[in-house]
Amino acid sequence: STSNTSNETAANESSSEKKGGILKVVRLSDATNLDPHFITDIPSANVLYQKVYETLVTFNKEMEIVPGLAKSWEQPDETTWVFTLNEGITFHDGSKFNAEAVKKTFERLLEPNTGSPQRDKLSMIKEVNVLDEYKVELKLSAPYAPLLSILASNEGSILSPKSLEENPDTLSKHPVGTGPFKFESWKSGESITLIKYDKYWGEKPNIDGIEFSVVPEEATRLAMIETGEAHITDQVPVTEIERIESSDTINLYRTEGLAVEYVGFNTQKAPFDNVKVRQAISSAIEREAIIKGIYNGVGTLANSAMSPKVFGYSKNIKPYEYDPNKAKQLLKEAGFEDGLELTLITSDRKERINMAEVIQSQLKGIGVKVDIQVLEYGAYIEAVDSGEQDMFIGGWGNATGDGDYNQYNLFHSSSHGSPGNHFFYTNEKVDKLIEQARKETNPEVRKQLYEEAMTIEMEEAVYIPIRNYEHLAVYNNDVKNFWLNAVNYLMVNEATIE
Amino acid sequence: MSKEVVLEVSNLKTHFSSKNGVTKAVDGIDFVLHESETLGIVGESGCGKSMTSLSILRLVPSPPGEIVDGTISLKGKNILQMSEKEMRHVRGNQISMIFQEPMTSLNPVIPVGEQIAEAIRVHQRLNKKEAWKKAVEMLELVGIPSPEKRAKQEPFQLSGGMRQRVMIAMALACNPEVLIADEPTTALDVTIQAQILKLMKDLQKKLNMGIIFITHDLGVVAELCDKVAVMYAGQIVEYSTAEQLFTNPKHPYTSGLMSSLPKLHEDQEELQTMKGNVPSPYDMPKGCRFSPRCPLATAQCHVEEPSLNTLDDGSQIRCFLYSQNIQQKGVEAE
Amino acid sequence: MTTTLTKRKPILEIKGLKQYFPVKRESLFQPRQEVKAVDDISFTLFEGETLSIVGESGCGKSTTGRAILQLDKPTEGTIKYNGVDLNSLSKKEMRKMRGDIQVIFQDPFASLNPRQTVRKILKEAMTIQKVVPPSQQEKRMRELLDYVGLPIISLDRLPHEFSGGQRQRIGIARALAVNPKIIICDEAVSALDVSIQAQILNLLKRLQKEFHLTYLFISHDLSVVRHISDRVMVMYLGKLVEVGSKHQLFQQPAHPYTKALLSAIPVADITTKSRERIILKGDVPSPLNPPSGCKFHTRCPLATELCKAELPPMIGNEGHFARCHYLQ
Amino acid sequence: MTSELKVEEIQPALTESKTSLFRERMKQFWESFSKNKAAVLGGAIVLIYILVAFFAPLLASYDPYEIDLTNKLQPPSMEHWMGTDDKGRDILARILYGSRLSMGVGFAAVTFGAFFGIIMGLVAGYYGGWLDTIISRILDVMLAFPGILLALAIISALGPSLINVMIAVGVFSIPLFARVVRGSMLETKKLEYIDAIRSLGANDATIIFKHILPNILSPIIIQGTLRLATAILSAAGLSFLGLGAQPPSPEWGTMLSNGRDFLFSAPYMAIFPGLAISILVLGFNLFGDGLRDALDPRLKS
Amino acid sequence: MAFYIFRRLLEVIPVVFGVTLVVFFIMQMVPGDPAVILAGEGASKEAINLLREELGLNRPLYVQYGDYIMNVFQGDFGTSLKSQQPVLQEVMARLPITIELAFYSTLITIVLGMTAGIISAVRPYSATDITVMIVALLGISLPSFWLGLLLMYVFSVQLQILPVAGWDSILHIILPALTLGVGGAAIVARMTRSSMLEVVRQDYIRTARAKGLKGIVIIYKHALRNALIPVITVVGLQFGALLGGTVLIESVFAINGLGRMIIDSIRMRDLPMVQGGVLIASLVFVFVNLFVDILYRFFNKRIELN
Ligand SMILES: Nc1ncnc2c1ncn2[C@@H]1O[C@H](COP(=O)(O)OP(=O)(O)OP(=O)(O)O)[C@@H](O)[C@H]1O
Ligand SMILES: Nc1ncnc2c1ncn2[C@@H]1O[C@H](COP(=O)(O)OP(=O)(O)OP(=O)(O)O)[C@@H](O)[C@H]1O
Ligand SMILES: [Mg+2]
Ligand SMILES: [Mg+2]
Ligand code: NI
Repeated sequence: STSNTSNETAANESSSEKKGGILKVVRLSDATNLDPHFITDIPSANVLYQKVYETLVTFNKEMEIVPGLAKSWEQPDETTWVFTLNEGITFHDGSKFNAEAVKKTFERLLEPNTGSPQRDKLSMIKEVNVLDEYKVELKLSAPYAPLLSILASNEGSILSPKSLEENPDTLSKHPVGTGPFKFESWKSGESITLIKYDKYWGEKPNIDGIEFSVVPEEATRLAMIETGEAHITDQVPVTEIERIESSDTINLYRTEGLAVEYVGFNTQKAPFDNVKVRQAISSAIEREAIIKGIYNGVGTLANSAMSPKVFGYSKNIKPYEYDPNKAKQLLKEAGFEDGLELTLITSDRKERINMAEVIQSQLKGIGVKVDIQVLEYGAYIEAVDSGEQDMFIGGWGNATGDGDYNQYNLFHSSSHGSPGNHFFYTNEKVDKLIEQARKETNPEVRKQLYEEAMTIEMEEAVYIPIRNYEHLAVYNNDVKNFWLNAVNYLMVNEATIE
Repeated sequence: MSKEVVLEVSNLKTHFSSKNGVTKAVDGIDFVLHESETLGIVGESGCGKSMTSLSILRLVPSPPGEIVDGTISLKGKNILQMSEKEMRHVRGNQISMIFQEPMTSLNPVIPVGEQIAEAIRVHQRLNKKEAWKKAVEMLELVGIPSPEKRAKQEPFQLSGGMRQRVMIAMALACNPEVLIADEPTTALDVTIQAQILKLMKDLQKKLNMGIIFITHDLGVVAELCDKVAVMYAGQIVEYSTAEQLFTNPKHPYTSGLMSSLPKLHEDQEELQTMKGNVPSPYDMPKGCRFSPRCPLATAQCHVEEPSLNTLDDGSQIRCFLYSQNIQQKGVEAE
Repeated sequence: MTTTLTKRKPILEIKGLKQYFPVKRESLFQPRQEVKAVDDISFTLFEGETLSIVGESGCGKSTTGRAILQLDKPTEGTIKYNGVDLNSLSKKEMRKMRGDIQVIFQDPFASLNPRQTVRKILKEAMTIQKVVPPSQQEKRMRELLDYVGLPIISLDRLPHEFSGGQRQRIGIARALAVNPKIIICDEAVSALDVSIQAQILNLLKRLQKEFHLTYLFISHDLSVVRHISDRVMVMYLGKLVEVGSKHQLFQQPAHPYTKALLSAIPVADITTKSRERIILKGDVPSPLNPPSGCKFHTRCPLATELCKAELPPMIGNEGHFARCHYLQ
Repeated sequence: MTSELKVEEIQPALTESKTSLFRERMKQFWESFSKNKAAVLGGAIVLIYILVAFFAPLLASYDPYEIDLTNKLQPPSMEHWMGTDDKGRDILARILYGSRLSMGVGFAAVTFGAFFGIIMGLVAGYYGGWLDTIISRILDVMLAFPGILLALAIISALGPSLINVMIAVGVFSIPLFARVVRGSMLETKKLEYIDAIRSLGANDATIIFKHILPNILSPIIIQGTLRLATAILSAAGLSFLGLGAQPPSPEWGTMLSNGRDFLFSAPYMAIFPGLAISILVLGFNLFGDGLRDALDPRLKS
Repeated sequence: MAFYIFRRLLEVIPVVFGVTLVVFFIMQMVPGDPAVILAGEGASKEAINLLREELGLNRPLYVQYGDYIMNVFQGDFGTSLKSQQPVLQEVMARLPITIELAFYSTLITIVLGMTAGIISAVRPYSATDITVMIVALLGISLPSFWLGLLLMYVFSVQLQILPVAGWDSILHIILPALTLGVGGAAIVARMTRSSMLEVVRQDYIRTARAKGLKGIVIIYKHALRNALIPVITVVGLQFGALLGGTVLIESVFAINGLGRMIIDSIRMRDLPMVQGGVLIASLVFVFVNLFVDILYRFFNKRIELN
């Protein structure tokens, strides 16, 4: 059948109000951990986000921040945020949701001994104060514009104070939140089941529960949707979209994501310390061919390292045009008249390997010989973190939807290596712009600052933007009214099963 | 003799073909076997004794071996024309065989008792238990101590002699009409040998079994056999009753054999031997095959091949020395 | 007689040789069972003599031979070759030693590598023990074949192309190829027809004289044994029961078992068909469960209670010993 | 005892007959081999593959590396006999070029694995006792060891290269050969002719390699010829670790697994490399069988 | 025998040492830091260091290994770095599934492989033989995931008579077991055939014929048992390999087995999980091979144990 455009819920709105049923979701990987403070991967977060756990504020389909557990919020000064909470909410274990719960949650996250890998993201919070039962105040060490977007993300989940007190260790396998579904069971490596929480404070979901099952093989997942053994699967091979779109029994759901893919240069390593070389390579890659030929039209041509859905995006950034002659010219200027040999590393994701092959073939056109080195995930990470790479294919997922999480990690000089700056890019001006944007409260000014930073990055040809992600899901005719948010979280509050 | 003929072999030829030419392992053999009769076959090693017996059971390895001519009739029925199914009924039941090589002829991984019981079960309507019991009895019969225990052992756990007795037990288990024993007692000590020979004689009496006894132990032949065929290079050179053979060996080869025997009651520094060697199967001498080694050979012997002639006393000899008294009688001399 | 024996130089001394084989137990709780294939035998082989071992099948003759060859490690006992304990030799020394002690196996079918031609078999034997320089090997091979009475053309044939007796001769040729000092002939001529047997026996005798070979000759064929041996050893159920010179043994057998053996010899003489025989009664006992006392008592015509109770010692003189309570 | 005994005159044509006899044996071998139609067919297949590997550049009419995304996933046609892959490359050309890589990896890995595996199996089976224990347990560990981990270890120790992929795949094969050899050895060493050669004083190496090994060749040949297929396939499995042939190398195993996404939409992407492997393995099996039969004296004539 | 088994079981101890030591050092050698991988995208160096400390990864290697091995001998296999769950629990959740799958696959391997091998051996070089052989060879050069997907497409998607994936009922077992079984069957068939061809030339087969046994009895009772040693070996290898897990088929049929667990853990550099998985897999191998050795002895008493 035909595909939905982004931001539309799947299928028709006039849901025939069929209630009940367990929604069966099949996906590539199992969760690794169910404690939001320790989760670093989407498959884990997807189980919990707005299903088991809720956040003070949240995103709507347009990626705008809207109230969640907090009714409203205000910012008395640049470093103080006060949230007024909804009343009458209980956690799945019966404990009460109130300011104390919020305080306990954040204090646990911020306590260094907890060892949360997410602590950094909220480390600007200096203290959490309970103003009254339903009012909580966050004191920041410095102005920090992206705060709300982080609070709206999985890291901002509010955990049951009872669990936190009694046995915080069990949270990793038995989450307790306030969401519409409560955790039922987890068969490691196999499936996770959630069931409807009857005392949910908000609009109760139509379905009785969700079962997330692990089915690593793409073809198998599709077959399960086709035969009705499952309802929804998220990761879908791009090579199959025509077949899915022309099928009567299964449907394709597509939505624009927050992530981007790019080819990065190690700006500190010869010959890429020479901006001309980077520009030459940038001009020699025909990006449209990759989107069409490799991605089968899934995703859009990226113009920067930031996707259009992220706050701070600007369409004014203009990547290098495909111009092999100019590329050759630039190479010549850089002193590589006789060509150049370099290594392109990529992780073992199929599409990226394919992309590498196409890039290799395109660069051959300007006399650059590329050796492709496919690395297993762990080895890839180590390679790009260490700065030994020449050129790599990378991507940046952006779970908060804010430009800071993009620009700061990717391009700030303090982020070299593991935090995300695998280009080992250093530019004081860019650093300053990013820092400024972090503190700026006026959204329009922030956008301006990001645009400026991105323009410099593009001029210096730090990377070649390739593709803005598009998330795909395949579902069968039985399921209606679910949606995928831009992070690729499955949203099922209104979903129905026939 | 008025006894019935059970097995008649005529003009049997079994040849092996190979790159180097054709080995005529069995080259025109005739004999008859009556019930309750024991026919001894003696002869040089390699002269075709085993192949003759294998031919009778149609077990000549093929290729390269092949029965190229002749008839073998079991009670009037030509074995060579039987179907494989009929043949199965003959094997082990009507004709059974004790193979020469006890180590390799027993299945190395099956308990010996089972190997006997199995033969019993194919031909007799007995259940597993009964067959096993019978197998143990048979082992006891051939003089194997603790037969129940031994029955459960595998061939490698038995001594050479025991293995041979297992073969014997197996062959006798179904009370065959014809028993072909290919050097059955070579590995046995004389007391056991005596026991086995007695057993065979007793069974023969009871079942009227015809026995073909292949051996080179002339002592055993003297003790057991009624008739004897002496073979040389694929052919029978002398065929007579045991008495005639031992009292009056006629063919020079036969007398050579007799004189080669070590004597039990006198010391000899050296045993008498025949000069020369068995001829190569690929390179048979012209004329009489024994002529190169024959002390009495004449010029005729070296060019002309003698035929098997029946003498007055009923014995048949393949030698020109006796061709003067050729008698155009049938093979049957009695 | 005594004098000649003492003068001779012992070449192989076997002391207290035992070889037990474990037998599968039916259940875990059953006591451990063993076949006492060879149960404490001692004897000496003198240089240049032929010592025969006779005895009923399964009494441990081959096992004795295999133990001397160190093919199976004996359970107990020492074997000294020229005064050297074979057990004390290093692997390398043992390998060299093996050239001196050769064997002709009972079963010619199993003892030849099916993939080797006669030429390879002989050549290998010569090469391993380095007895003949390569240039002489071809000549030597032809010689050997001639000794054992096989045509030269056999050289390039494979074992399966021969008859039983012919294979046995290949085995003999192989043993001779390395110029051994001692040859253990385990039924070496049993599979041969009489004319070849005579040739081989003559050959063995001739070789013995010329090269001062020593034979341990295992056979059932008492006429052959009588012909070839200097001394004869009789075994019964893993034990020695009588040993003596050929004449002593054949003319004045002391042990009832030896007597029975001698009387059972088939004779190639039609006239003696109705000869007086000692027919043994009773079951052949099992080495798994050997009788108490004298092992022969279950079948012995002379047995008494004493025999059941006590193992008789080896007694006798002038090199003629027997293990019986009632020696005349 | 050489000279004393009278022997007839030694034939003069002695040495000559020796060489001619060797020739005779070879001829016999060839005759029994060539009589086996299947074996000859197998030999021919293998030969053709080797020739293809040799002359790939002459045979291929397209560049196996030339990406043409506009021309992707063309079904087989007169132009592209085996169609084009998902990047528009001619599959036939890739298979032709890939023969060098895949066969090279396959052979080298199997040879490596067989060499060490056979030796380990022979030693373990022949000597038994603690040597067997140690070797067998090492083999257990090797078998249980995840291939990926082993491969990762090899790259991190030796770095990524084609040779190391052969070593990696070869190492996986060692226990397979070793266990088969050990099993057969346990059986064969108990045969009497081994005793016979032992009592001649042959050293262990002679016994093992000359007398036992030829008699247990047939399971080795089978394991080897079949292992070739799995070796080619597992080499592909390692390329994503950065080990071995990196894209865009036209390695058969990799082509085959890339075809997996197009199992239904473009089956030819996988069928042809799959067939290339199958036929090669078939050829080797037939050849191996023929070889074994020709080497077996009991089957002569 | 009992003693022999006991002694073999004792050998497990050095195997445990060996396996853990090798796994441990390989995992150290392999690029990719568990802390970095676990910390996820964008983690700061401090966060990574903190995590490393939390996981005990910054202790000296010998301390890490020593602690680990001490704990193993006390039955504690550690906790997963990734999920913080006890390793033993994770492994044991998957082991029964893996064993079940391996068992059924091996059954299919034996039945298919030996039957095909025997059919081939009875008439060597006949049309049947050649057909069987070609099918077997296609079987072995056809990657298992392919066969799996093909079977799934036919039986689950088109015919809809079997479930696509999962592991709830015997119906779920059929396709994966078949897929794995067929691959192994090829090699078993070839081994059986060649081994049988050797055996049918032996003298004792002649003896069996001389007894008047039927061809089929000769084949199954007399020939097969003697031909079994190399066949048992490869079946044992096959079974063992399946017990170590078969990532591809586990993925295709979404079976939560040991193989996938080990691979996933390797990718996450989750050392305790890898250790646990590999350790259990090797122990299982030790048992399988012990069993194979006992089988050798069962089928051929001449083979001495130890
Ligand atoms: N498979 C074979 N290929 C070629 N020739 C063979 C084969 N089997 C036997 N022969 C030949 O057939 C002839 C007769 O062999 P056979 O086994 O009948 O001898 P035999 O009389 O039983 O000797 P023995 O007393 O030594 O057992 C021999 O010359 C032998 O070489
Ligand atoms: N490997 C073995 N395992 C168990 N028992 C064995 C083994 N080898 C021999 N025996 C037993 O040892 C005893 C002696 O066997 P041996 O082969 O020495 O007898 P032998 O005197 O040579 O007999 P024969 O004259 O029949 O060859 C027999 O009872 C036999 O069953
Ligand atoms: Mg014979
Ligand atoms: Mg013996
Ligand atoms: Ni990083």
